[in-house]
Amino acid sequence: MALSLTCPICGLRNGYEFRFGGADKGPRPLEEGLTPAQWCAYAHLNTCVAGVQLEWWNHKDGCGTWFVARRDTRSNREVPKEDVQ
Amino acid sequence: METAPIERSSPVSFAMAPEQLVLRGDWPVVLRYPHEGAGPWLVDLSHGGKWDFQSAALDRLAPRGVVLPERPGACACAQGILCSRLNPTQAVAWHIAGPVPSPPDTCDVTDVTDAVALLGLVGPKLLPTLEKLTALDFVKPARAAPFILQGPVAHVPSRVVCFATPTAAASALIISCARGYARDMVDALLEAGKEFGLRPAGELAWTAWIDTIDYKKEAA
Amino acid sequence: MKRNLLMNRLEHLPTLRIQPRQTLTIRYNGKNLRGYAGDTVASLLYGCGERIFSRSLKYRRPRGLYSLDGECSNAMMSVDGWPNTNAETTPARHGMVVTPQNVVGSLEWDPMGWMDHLAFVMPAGFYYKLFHKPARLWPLAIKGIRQAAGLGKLQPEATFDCRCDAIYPNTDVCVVGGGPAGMSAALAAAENGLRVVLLEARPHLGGFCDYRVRAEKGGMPLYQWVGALADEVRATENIRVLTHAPVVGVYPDQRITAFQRGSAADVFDLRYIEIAATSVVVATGCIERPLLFASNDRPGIMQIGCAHRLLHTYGIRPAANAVFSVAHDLGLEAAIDMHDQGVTVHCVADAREDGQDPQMLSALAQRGIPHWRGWVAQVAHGRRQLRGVTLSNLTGTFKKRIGCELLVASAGLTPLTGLVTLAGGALAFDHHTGFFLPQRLPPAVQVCGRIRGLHDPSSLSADGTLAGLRAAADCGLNLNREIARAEAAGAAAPGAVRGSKLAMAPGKGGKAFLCFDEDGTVKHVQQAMAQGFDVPELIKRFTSIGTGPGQGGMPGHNLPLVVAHSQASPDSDPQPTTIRPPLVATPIAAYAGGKHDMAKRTPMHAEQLTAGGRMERVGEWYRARRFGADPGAQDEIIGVRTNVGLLDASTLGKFRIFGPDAVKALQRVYVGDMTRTVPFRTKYAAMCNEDGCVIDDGVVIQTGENDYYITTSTGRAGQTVEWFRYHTRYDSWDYHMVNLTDAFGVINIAGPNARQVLAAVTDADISNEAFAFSTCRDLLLRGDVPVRAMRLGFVGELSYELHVPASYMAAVWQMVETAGQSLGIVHFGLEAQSTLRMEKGHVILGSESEQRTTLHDIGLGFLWCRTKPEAKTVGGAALRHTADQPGRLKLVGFKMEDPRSRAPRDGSPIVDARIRGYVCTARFSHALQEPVGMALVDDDLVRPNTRLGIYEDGCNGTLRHAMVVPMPFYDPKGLRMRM
Amino acid sequence: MLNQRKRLWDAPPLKSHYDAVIIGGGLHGLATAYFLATRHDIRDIAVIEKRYIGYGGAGRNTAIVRANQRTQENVPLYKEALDLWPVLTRELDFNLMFYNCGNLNLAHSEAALKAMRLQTATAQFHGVDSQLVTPAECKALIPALDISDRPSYPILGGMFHPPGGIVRHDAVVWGLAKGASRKGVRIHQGVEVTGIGVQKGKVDSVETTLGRISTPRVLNAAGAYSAALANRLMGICLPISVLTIQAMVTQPLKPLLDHVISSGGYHIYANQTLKGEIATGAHMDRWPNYTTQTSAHYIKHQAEALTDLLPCMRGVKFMRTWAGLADMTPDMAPIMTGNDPVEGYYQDCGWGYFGFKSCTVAGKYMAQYMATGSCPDILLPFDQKRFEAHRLMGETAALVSYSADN
Repeated sequence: MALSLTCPICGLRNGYEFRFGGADKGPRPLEEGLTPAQWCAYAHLNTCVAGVQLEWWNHKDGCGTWFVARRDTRSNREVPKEDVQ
Repeated sequence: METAPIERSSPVSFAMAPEQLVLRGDWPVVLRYPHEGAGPWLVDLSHGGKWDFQSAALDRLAPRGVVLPERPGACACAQGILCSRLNPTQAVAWHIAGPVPSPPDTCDVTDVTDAVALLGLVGPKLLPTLEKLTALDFVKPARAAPFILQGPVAHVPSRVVCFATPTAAASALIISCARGYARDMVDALLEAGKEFGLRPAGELAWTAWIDTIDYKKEAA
Repeated sequence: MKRNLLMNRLEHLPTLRIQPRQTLTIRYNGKNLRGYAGDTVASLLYGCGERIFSRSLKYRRPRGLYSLDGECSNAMMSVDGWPNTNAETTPARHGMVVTPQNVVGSLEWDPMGWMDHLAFVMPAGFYYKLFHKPARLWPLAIKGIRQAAGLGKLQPEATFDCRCDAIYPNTDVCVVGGGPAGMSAALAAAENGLRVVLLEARPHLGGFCDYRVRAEKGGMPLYQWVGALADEVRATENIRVLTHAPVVGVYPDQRITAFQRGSAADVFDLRYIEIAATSVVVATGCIERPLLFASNDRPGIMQIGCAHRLLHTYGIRPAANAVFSVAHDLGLEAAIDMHDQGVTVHCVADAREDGQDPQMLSALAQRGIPHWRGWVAQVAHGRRQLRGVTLSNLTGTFKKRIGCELLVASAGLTPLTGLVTLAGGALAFDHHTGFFLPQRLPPAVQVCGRIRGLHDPSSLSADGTLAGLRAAADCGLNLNREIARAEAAGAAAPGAVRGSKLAMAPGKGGKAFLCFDEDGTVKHVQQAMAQGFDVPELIKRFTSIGTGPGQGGMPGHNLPLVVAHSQASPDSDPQPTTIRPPLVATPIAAYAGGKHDMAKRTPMHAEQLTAGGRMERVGEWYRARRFGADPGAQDEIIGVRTNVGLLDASTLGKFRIFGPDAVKALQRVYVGDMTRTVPFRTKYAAMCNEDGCVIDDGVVIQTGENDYYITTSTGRAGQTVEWFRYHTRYDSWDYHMVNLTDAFGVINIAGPNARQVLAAVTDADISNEAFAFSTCRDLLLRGDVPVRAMRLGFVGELSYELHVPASYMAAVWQMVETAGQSLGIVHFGLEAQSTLRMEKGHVILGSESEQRTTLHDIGLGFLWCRTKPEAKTVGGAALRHTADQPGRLKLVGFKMEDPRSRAPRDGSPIVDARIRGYVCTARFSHALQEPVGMALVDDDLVRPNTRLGIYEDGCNGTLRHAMVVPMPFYDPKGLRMRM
Repeated sequence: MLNQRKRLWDAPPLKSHYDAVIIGGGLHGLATAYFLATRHDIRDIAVIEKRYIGYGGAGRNTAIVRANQRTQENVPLYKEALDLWPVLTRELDFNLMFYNCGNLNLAHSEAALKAMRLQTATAQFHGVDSQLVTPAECKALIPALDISDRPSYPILGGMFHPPGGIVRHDAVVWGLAKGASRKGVRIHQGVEVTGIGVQKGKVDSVETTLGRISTPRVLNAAGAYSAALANRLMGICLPISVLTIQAMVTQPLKPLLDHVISSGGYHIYANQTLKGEIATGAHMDRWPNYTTQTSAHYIKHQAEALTDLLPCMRGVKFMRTWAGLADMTPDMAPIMTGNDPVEGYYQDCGWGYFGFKSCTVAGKYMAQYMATGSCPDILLPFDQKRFEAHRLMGETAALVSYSADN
């Protein structure tokens, strides 16, 4: 219970019901002409932000929805949209 | 070739011989067990038909005999079929009482009768029992009954439908989980409910309760 | 010291929590000792005259009762075999067996007691500077250290059977602490219709008023006043009271964990409690701050509450005569009560110069008890038992020695703020109270009562009410008016009490213990500081003060005070040390209690057990490894190769995927071209991750327009829908998936006689022409049971995979078994399957692949369609980059140079001067009558006839040799599965 | 001697120039400083620590050391790390309390046994002592183990690795600080690095909260914070996820466990410290964060797993739990690079939960790297370019669970 998340379908739940899906990096890049460095950036590199980030979560033990949450990595708390700088 | 009768079997079996049993279609259905006690009861409802509806235009889907609730989390009951809205594009329907219906007729339906175990809980002290297995909150935020919650029960991803006010002295719940977990789920429920007198019961214990609510109304 | 004080209990006190008419007996050190229902083990022992409860960790000093709330290890004993059980908080039960710990002789005469005289060689951090020179000494020293360290003894075979339980309540308001403030908060929230859970660590409500006879302002004795409050709380339907349930953890979003000790009347002995609340009220009150002076640890020295509760709660006069050295009005009150119950109180030294309650002072005067302002205990005398104390004024210039049996010593109070900091709140040092007070609170956490420095009963109830209302407001109620009224009431009540500033008694020499558990003294702190450890947190680590069984409970407040006191710049505020959960040491059985180990069983579980199946856990499922004793399952293998076998493959993942965009989704996650499916033909397909590593394989069958049935490996089934949705999350495609894994059981009938078996149960034409390899058909078995049948060749023989509705599975299994009986059909399990498929060169993911191998590396590159970049296939880019990359590990087949030798063990490295790869799977092949295997090797070793050196564990450098050979080993043209 | 009143390390003022600046007063930073000063005669070094030395992973790990890694790139490195404990104890004249009790790793599946065979043979091939043991031998090593088929995942065998054990982690921090300080290294606590100055592709300075320092070389050894720091100060993105990993200890007991035990199947390890506490912990929370929060879920899991294997542990009490941060890479192997993309910038990170057992050897070779400017052969495989070159290290065979993509 270090983390609680708000599922758009099920509401506030224990974070262990969810699976983390990475920071939101935007749509998949085109495969054609993707260089190894560009591929690596999409597949592996992280900014490791200490602050608020947009990220994907899946409510795996509940409704199964993938959704985007805003979370502060320094506190593990969700941040409402209006609070994001 | 010798032909033994072909019977379907439920994933749930209780460690006792039934007192009263009927064959419904290919399903042997236990109506009563000996020493059922005064409740609460655990009833196997796995033999009921179950259907999964998915469509981008779910609200325009009008499966025969099924009322699709609008909001995710809401349930509706008609002609013995309980339909629960899971999300904007998905609903599940379970036949929980009354005559066996014919399957809904739409290509967006999948028969999931055998995919899950369906366990009915009837009687008092259901919330104290579930409280030992799940952190799901059946009371807040307040919802109109019946409603469905999706989340872990005894660590197993489950769906729980709550009939009537969950705090009422006697109420009913249905828990569904993947069929493979049926045995461990039954064991976990019986152990949790032991202190409140939870015992296995036949289908009659379920129908006696469900008859007290309006589950038969016609689909609009 | 044979004193039978049993008859000396004060049986008629109104505050008693024991039942003087219900006696019980415990076995202690070979003696039977009698006590009463309601006694703790500690009160029972003390009541029977026991004074020494343990020997200390390092110096082996005798220790006695100190706080009665289990804040240190003084009273830790073995109770019914449970080591390190705190006698102060453990209810005595009839027949309990209690023994002291960490003692060689008896508690009175411990031959290790001489350790105390060696203290000079044990300064702070001494172990970092000892024993390592010469180096050969160290292993010997380790033995000695290990034997000397540790407290309780645990028998390796002990099982600790007890009734365990768990609950996960949801509530609106969770109030922690059942004293006056906590109860007032609970009532205020409950009156507003909210669900309230009230947790109390002690077995009964009432907090620090429970044992006090002093009258509150209305004239009612305090114990009656809180008793009435407790009755009201218990009568309130929406307050759930959980007593004997210390809170152990607090987590973000108002999540609280606690564990509860059950009585014989409960259904549990230990219960784990995990609460989700909307708001939390912390009303945990205070414990006492130990008074630091020389030999402040002697048996016979105890805190105010300890002495007071022994007297009023348990009816035990702690001693015939006593001296008090205190710094709070509670001490004066205890001295008065002690006197009134027949204890001679020689004097009360009070570290405060002023600020005492005048009523208390006159009560002392009336009784002729001298009250010395600005005096404090400086040295305790006596070894195994206190004999007297030297008191001095605060500057140490005047001294007086007084003989006494009991010294009630306390430097004041310290608030229990652990919950506040764990919840994310911050503390700041407050000069008025001398407390670390909650300064910044996290949302939806309220604090009230003594934790804020309040003391007066009217203040506590007003503050509790206010906190309860604020908590109710946290839950969304609009209570502005009520809150304003409660704030006004709080403001009118007496405020926070000024606290004693005393860090330690004057004088040098002797051992002034900050931490009894670790034998940590004031001197140790000074030594650590001299060596450069200047933050309390580091001093804690260097001296190990506050790291023992009682954690920071005792030294948590004093350590920062002593550090600040000893620092060069005395103006700096003391810094608190970190408090970590569990706030109270928690039996592992309590955490593990109520465990539900959930596993899945296939519809054929029971039937396979009957058939002799050896089941094991594979992921979430039980599966049969083999049927019989032979670990190589040769009979099963021969049965499949020469006749026909039956396998339960129900754990395969099975899904329906349909909708207008279904094929797009398939194109995204499968590396093959999924636009080229032919209805009811099985298409073998693989999924990769972004690295191009194969993560799953299975078949895809088009069953209708935009409608597909797919299978996945057992391990991936639970993640498949999630995986599809994840990789299409930006695309808003219209497709749907249904997990049918549990909906269908799967029977694999494999072997040259498989058709005969299937033909016996269906009327359908299943000839090779009508039902060819790589196709799929929906059949009726016995004209009734609908199954989906596929012809696949994983084990390399004619084979049917029947997907049967799970509820029909038992009937169908029976049918197939019966049909195969005359042929001698065999059951086969995972072991046989693995050997059979290996002979065919078929891979099992995770066995022939690893994280760094790509589809190309394991020879499945042909499954990848490189001409669909527009699908943005998961893993597509990596497959493109690695298609012809040199220097990778590749999968090869091998045979042993000596065909009569045994197969090398799985996992054995392949080496020359370096490691060049490893054996993935190798088995004796029945079909080839020699061992064969698959290995991942460097790509310069892949050519046939390359010699491989196999380095098995334990080979001492003697290699075994194998030759690379083409795969598959068995039926290379694949004729048998197409029969 | 014992009761010395001399500071273990000095606290001199910050200078405006150093020959080397090391960011992070953790084990890797202090070890690198120590080896630079003692082996390469570079003594004009500043170790810049934002909080106090040993605040991060150094003070939060459970101090297990071993050299039975999976790949030949790693085994020699960890072997040398093990060999360095007695050397450093002597050199530093500080008892690091290396308790060479050996490690027992349990297997609960055929796949795990196979993985252990590979690890055992790889160790033996490199001259590292490691043996496969039967369940009965496991029981002989740890009598408290339940080797029956009662546990959910019965014990099928194990791997015993005698050279491993535990070391007192705080002692290593303080010993290295003492040793480095005696050689002239300056340790600056409570100072934060806010920038790295680059001129013409070369590092020329470091900005701190106490001002600017000119220096030709800087090492980012900020542990779990190093990836964020690399991103903020250098604009470098690393393939790192920072996760919390929790650990806990029981109240002290008389000797019960004579060896470190671990189980991949149960995600636990346990060892008894010299003080008698049983330290246990294991897997990570799977979402990146910097909180070091503990969780109820985790301690409960730990209790369930522990008591399944060691039933007698039911009768013991947990008394403290805490969390640290682990910087995980996609292949569970570290990143050690230098002069890329900027000359004079060195990076030692991505150790995940292996940062303790490796600190001495990483410090030794990073010091060599920084002193000579060229990468020692033994560190070549740890270049971060391996990720975009599709050459994961193989230190883990299984897909890692913390990646969003598995």
